[in-house]
Amino acid sequence: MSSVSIHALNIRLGAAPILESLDLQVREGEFLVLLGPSGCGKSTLLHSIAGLLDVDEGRIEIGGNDVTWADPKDRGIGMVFQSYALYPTLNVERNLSFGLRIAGVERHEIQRRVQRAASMLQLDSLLDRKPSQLSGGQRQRVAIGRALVRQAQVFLFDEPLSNLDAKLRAELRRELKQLHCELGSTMIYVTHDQVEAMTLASRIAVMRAGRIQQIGTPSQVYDTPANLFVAGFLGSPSMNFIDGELGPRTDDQVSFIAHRLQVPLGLYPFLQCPQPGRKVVLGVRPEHLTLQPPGEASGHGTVTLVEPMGSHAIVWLDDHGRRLAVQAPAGQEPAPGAKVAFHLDPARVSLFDHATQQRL
Amino acid sequence: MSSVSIHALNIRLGAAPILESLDLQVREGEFLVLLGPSGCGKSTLLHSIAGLLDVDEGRIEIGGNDVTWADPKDRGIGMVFQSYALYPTLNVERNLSFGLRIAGVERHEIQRRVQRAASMLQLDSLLDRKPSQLSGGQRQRVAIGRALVRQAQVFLFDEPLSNLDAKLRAELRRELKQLHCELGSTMIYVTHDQVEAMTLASRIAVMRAGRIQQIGTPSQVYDTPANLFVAGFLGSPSMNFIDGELGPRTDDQVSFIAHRLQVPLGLYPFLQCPQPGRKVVLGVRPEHLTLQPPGEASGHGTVTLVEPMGSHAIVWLDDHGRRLAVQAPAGQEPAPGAKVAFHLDPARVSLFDHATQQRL
Amino acid sequence: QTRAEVIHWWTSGGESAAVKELAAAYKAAGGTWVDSAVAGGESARAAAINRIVGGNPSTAAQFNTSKQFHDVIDAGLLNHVDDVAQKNHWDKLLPAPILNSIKVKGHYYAVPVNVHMPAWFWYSKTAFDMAGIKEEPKTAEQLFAALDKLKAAGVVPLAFGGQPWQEKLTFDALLAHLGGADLYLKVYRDRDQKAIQSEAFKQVLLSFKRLKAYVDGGAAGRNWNDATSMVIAGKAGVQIMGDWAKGEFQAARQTAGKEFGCFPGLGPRSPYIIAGDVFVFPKTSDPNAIKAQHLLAATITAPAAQVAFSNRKGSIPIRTDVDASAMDVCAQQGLQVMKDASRHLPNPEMLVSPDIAGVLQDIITKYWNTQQPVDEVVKAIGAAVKG
Amino acid sequence: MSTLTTGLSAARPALPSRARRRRTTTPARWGLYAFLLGAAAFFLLPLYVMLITSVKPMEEIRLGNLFSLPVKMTLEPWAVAWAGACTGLQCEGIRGGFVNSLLIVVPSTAVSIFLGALNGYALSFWRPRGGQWLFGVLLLGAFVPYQVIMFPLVRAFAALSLFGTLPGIVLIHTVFGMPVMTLLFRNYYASIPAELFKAARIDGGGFWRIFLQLMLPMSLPIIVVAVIMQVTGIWNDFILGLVFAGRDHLPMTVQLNNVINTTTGERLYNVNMAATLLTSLVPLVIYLVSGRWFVRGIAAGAVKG
Amino acid sequence: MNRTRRRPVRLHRWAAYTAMLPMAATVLLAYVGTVAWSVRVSMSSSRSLPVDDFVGLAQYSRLFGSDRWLLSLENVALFGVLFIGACLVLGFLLAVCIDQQVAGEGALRTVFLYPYAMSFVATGLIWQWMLNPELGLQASVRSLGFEHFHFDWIVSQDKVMYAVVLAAVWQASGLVMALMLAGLRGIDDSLWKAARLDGIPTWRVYLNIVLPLLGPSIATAVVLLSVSVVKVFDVVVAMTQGGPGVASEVPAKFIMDHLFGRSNIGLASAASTVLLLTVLALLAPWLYARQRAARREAPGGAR
Ligand SMILES: Nc1ncnc2c1ncn2[C@@H]1O[C@H](COP(=O)(O)OP(=O)(O)OP(=O)(O)O)[C@@H](O)[C@H]1O
Ligand SMILES: Nc1ncnc2c1ncn2[C@@H]1O[C@H](COP(=O)(O)OP(=O)(O)OP(=O)(O)O)[C@@H](O)[C@H]1O
Ligand SMILES: [Mg+2]
Ligand SMILES: [Mg+2]
Repeated sequence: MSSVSIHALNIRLGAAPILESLDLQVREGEFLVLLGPSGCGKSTLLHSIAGLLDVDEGRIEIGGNDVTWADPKDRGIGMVFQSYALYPTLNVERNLSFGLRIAGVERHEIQRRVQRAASMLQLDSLLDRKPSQLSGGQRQRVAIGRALVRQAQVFLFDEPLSNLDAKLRAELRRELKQLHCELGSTMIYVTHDQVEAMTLASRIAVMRAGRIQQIGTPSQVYDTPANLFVAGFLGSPSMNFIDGELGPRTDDQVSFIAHRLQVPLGLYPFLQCPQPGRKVVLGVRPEHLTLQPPGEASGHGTVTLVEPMGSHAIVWLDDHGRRLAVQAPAGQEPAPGAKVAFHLDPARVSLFDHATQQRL
Repeated sequence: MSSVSIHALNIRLGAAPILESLDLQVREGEFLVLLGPSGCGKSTLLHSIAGLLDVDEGRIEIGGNDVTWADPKDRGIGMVFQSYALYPTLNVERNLSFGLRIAGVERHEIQRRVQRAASMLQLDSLLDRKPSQLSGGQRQRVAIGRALVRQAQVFLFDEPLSNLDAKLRAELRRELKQLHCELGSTMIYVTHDQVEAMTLASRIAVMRAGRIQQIGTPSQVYDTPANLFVAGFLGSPSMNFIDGELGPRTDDQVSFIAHRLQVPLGLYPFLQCPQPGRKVVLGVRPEHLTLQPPGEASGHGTVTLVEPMGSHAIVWLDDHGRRLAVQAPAGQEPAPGAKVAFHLDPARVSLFDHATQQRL
Repeated sequence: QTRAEVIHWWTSGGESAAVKELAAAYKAAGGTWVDSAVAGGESARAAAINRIVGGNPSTAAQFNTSKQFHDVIDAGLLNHVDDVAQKNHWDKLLPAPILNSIKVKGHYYAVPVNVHMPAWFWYSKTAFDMAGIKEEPKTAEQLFAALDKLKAAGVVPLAFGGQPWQEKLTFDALLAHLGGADLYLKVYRDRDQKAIQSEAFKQVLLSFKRLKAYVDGGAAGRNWNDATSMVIAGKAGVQIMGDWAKGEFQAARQTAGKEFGCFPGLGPRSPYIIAGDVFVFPKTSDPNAIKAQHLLAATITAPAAQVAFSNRKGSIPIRTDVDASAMDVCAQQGLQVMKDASRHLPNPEMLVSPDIAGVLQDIITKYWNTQQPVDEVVKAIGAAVKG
Repeated sequence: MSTLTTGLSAARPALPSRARRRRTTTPARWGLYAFLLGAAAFFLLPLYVMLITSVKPMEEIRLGNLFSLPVKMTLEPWAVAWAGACTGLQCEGIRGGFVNSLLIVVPSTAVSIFLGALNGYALSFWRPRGGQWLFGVLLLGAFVPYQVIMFPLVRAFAALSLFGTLPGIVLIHTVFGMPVMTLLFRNYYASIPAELFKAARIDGGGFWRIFLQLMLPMSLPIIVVAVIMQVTGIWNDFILGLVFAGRDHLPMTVQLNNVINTTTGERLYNVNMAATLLTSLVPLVIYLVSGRWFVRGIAAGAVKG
Repeated sequence: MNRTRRRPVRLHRWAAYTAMLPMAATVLLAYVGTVAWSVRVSMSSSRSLPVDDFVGLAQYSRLFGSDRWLLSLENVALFGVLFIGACLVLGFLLAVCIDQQVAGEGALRTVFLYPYAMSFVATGLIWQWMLNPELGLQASVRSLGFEHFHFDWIVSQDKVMYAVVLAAVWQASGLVMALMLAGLRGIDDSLWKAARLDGIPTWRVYLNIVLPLLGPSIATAVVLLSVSVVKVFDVVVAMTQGGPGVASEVPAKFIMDHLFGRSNIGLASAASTVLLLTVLALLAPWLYARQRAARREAPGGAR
């Protein structure tokens, strides 16, 4: 139940700067999801919060106390390592209980908590295996369990569910959310799974190359991405981007004009006054493109590829050299090669400056 | 370009049987995705195909030759290990090229292939790092690269993309598919990501506790799961299951009857003649439930939770103690607590015997 | 209570038996002998000195009759036994070389235990018979002639162990027997450069090197007793070695005069090199310990103990006024020689410091084993004795 | 050499057992065994000479037929070596020091290995400031012949009243064993994934906990090596035991030395060999049983990637 | 520069500092103190016992005026190179071979290790006998009919060091084997799997992957062997007593001779000081490089 705040954090590994004057405020009891491309510094950030890396510059506070140089064990942290880091000579039960024994927790309390974590993680039958006798996903679960049995102030999860099957992942997601509510701990959670990010996060922070690009609620980040990078990073398949420019103001509204495409922007909440003629990029998510009868069409394209996803399908269109992904309900996909019309929902687009890549 | 076939494979680790008389035929050039819960034996299966594990009983053939006891290097296999197994003392470039050097591939051919793999995996700038200086995702990419530079007959991928961000994952998915088309190699691919499974697979095999439950094309497996386990395992959130029984035959059609719910099964392709009164389980996926105006409703429920997923939302309903997940388009979700009606698409349901759990 | 802890290096079977005689004599005199045996002179001396330094000295400790313990005397770490020496008239009793070693600035700091003569000639009667050698050589010429005959007969003429100390011992034997006592003393005692540069000395060096021709190819590094075994087996003719070699012959059940012969030098006037062992008495003010030290000094030098000890040890007593009848032929011969003080010759270690002795040993061993010209050796020896 | 290298290519530790059985007939495997047996022959030749010498009577030894089997075999040298050979006034063989040797070797080995492991652990994982320098100096100290610095040590031990006591000899072995033990463990810990240490820090593990509960169990193979080294070194030590142990604790090697080392006394080679072989039995037993602790993959499953 | 700010001393390191106290005490008292004492002695005229006069560098000039000392240094250099090289190669090969799940592993390991357990006083004699041309291998082989078989290293001025190396390697390579074996056993099995899949011949894996991974073990072995090189004494004394002549003299024997037999601890201390300085000159750059490498690999002192 502690806030975590990071001020102007700099970390270098070897010669390379990994985190550069990074600022981050995580509120008490918040569930912050960290997103970012592989190698952007997420694990590094978690390690520095945990006190496992020496900070080059900057300050880290947990619960209002400066812990920049405090001992990891004094920070009240539970952590799941991306590489698990299980104790190879201890069996699963011991791996889970190691921290508790150290903390001198009562014997039956230890047993209770280990039991609980084990059953939640479906490890009950594996308690006396050594890590080397477990499958990848089982190891990962032990790593999670080791963090969960601790009643820490702050939990750091580094891709904790990445090697689990979807079903188990969904269950654990729910359990984690529940646990979060129960304990009220602050959680910082790295994941690459969009569903996890969207369902778990109070806020999402998107990182890129050691810097935070945007931080906000899931819907803020998803619906109104702060820049092209964030827009492109979230969502699968990624947002469609269309280069074009702002047209002249007509009827008190500007439009987006591109080759064979015009989108009225009357409903678009500009952050600054739109300058006609400015080069911009329009972004629209596949689910905001719909395949429609030609009457209401925003444009036309040829179907190049259909990817069925079970619950829906992704239809890839070629609109005169522009590649667009459209989400279609399962069972209503056109066949590849078909010429189709599509409709673009003008209320759900994002606009970015072509030069600065920032949201307009 | 070799088929892989496995006959009555038995493998035990320690005392426990891990694979039990497992049969599997993978056709030449096929892209087989292996799905299954954590710890079900997927990695074990791959290791035994690669010849890294001692077979207790059974036979493994690759390209028609019995390789049960052949040396791994003679099987023409490329593999991505779940635990990466990078060579810690070699830098990335060497990790990628080591096998080729040994095979005596020409110097500039090596360079070409390494270049290609590195740029595909976005590792170009990391070529002279040691594995210990890489992030988790970067390591995983090196592991993929090491397999890809080999032009193997059979590729075995053990959760190769699990630690990558969604965007990179989507790109690599596409690249892998392309590579598969180019090389025509047989691929066996373990993943927990449903999108990967659906988009990549020629066929999907679902495993459970060392046995194969169903094998078929993605849509077969997704739409007509062979048993309750498969039905529940695929899809996220999982299929809704409703206990009930078959009603008496009326109008030459039977219906499914449950508490406050009746579904006509006129269109259901029964595998065997339905016996009225039989206890069955009806399965319906969230995307085949729609929130509708009360007129056409199949049932009613109270919204307990709404999970926005970006492109859509999952609405959890409570229908008199039955928990149902419904997929709703983003932006059209009802508020928690609201009473809503839902419609169930009778053409898309699955029926399972309550006792045997097999599809009817 | 006179309890004496004695550090010594007499650990082999015969030596043990000899020590037992001392212990018995000591016990008979009312003392208790506490035995601290440490094999190897260097180890034993190191242990003794470390015990002294550590403040926990033994009652007595063995050294060689030489200058080895003079540093310890200088450091004031030894008790003297003047009382015993005066009472027993050591000055009259003991041979001069021994006295010179144990008496420093008028005080007696050690008690001699025995006399060893390091330069005896041992020969195999079978080998001599085979080579047709009728009698023991009396001159250098006869010696080399005998060696030649042995060689012709197909045996190894000289049984030799190629270890530095054996090489040095052989050289000293030649210096004493071929060069004579005078030259020997001039070189070692007076460090007389003229003597060292003299033709006589050079001849000794050359004769020494001449011996190499009579040595077999496996000599390098050989232990002295392995060389003795060659004589015992009749594979070799002669060995130049100390009187301790007798023990080997005895162990092989050979008797002097029957299977093997011994002679202490060439000719009836040959010098007799005196070496041997002493006990020193580490400093202590504990009156009991001092009493024990005195008692030890007195018992050890008593004639009966001397004979008993030497019979076991293979050495001869430090005094000649003893009953020699129980001794073997070689020992009797030695004791006889000892009676003539003019034939006494101190061993080199009594004349030069251990340090210089070591350097000389290095020079000799190098000379023996390499093609070094004799002039260089002369020069090196000259430089070495200067210190 | 080429047979060797190909010999290796077929065989691997992790080979499936049945596959291995099928491959035992390959020429490569033969090459492997040929090399091992050749090496074993080289190593065993001196032992063979020792053994046959130890059962020959001295007369036969004097004949100098080094490799020939004894004509008249006798076990007496062994009996003499154990219980009859003279080691000074007593002629009770080498058995006298056996208990003393055990009393010295057990605590000395335990303490020196414990401290070495502790130092290595602290240096590898905690890196206290100045630790590397201290270690450098310590390492340098390993090169000092201890005989040279014996005097001040003797004085210091005397001042501490440790000279000539059992704790004294344990301490001196610990002191002289420390450089190598520390080095051994420090370098071993360098190959243990640092993440494990980090995880333990997060779990609240302090210095000692992590050391005792995680690192020591993971150090098994190197502890075996350390035990081999220390047991051998301390068991065979002679000069330190002689100087520091005191009359009442003289180890077996002092007796052994008294049996086999002599300047002007006769040498009973057969007894010497028997005594040497007898003395080395304890280390040999350690070597033989240590194998099961040379465990494979002790850190397996700890980290991914 | 962002590194200039000193890190605050962290409380948690106290345990580490406390644990290092025995080591610090040992270093300061048992090593630094005594070595300083012996350096002091090397500048005195001490003979059997230390005295505290001051003779400057006289002992050193005598030392370097001594043929035997200079020869010792040459010998030990040759010995060191051959001995360390041979032990590493043989030890590594033995470890690798033993690690192939061979039958009788325990017995073989003991066979390779047993020389290490034997006091060299006796085994040196055996080697002396075996290498003796009149008695040992040469004689035996000749008696089998190979009249011209020649193996007389031990009595040859030029080759005696090789004989010493032979016996020393016989004694020490078992320990290197044990060290390497411990290292080999720690290597993750998945590496082997990957390599087998890649079709990499086992010897290449050993050469390119395992060998670098054994770096720390090899470093340990090298230091251990170096220590025994610098201190080599028993082997020489037991086998050759420094001979023939002074052909196999080594520094440690020079030191022991002067320490005990020749009662010149001043010169002995000077010799050991020179040895120590030589070792320092060889060791320091290596330690420094390692430390820098360590700093680079674990940036910011990851903990
Ligand atoms: N050495 C072993 N001894 C006993 N059981 C083992 C051993 N190694 C693995 N297992 C068990 O074998 C089963 C299959 O493991 P495998 O690694 O094949 O699972 P998996 O399907 O790959 O799982 P995941 O998705 O978690 O990677 C697991 O239940 C695991 O606990
Ligand atoms: N020892 C090192 N020396 C130099 N660079 C390093 C070192 N360790 C990591 N890096 C780099 O630091 C960057 C950040 O690594 P980090 O592990 O924090 O990434 P990440 O965001 O967790 O990525 P992933 O999602 O792949 O786990 C990476 O680009 C990595 O290459
Ligand atoms: Mg990471
Ligand atoms: Mg797996």
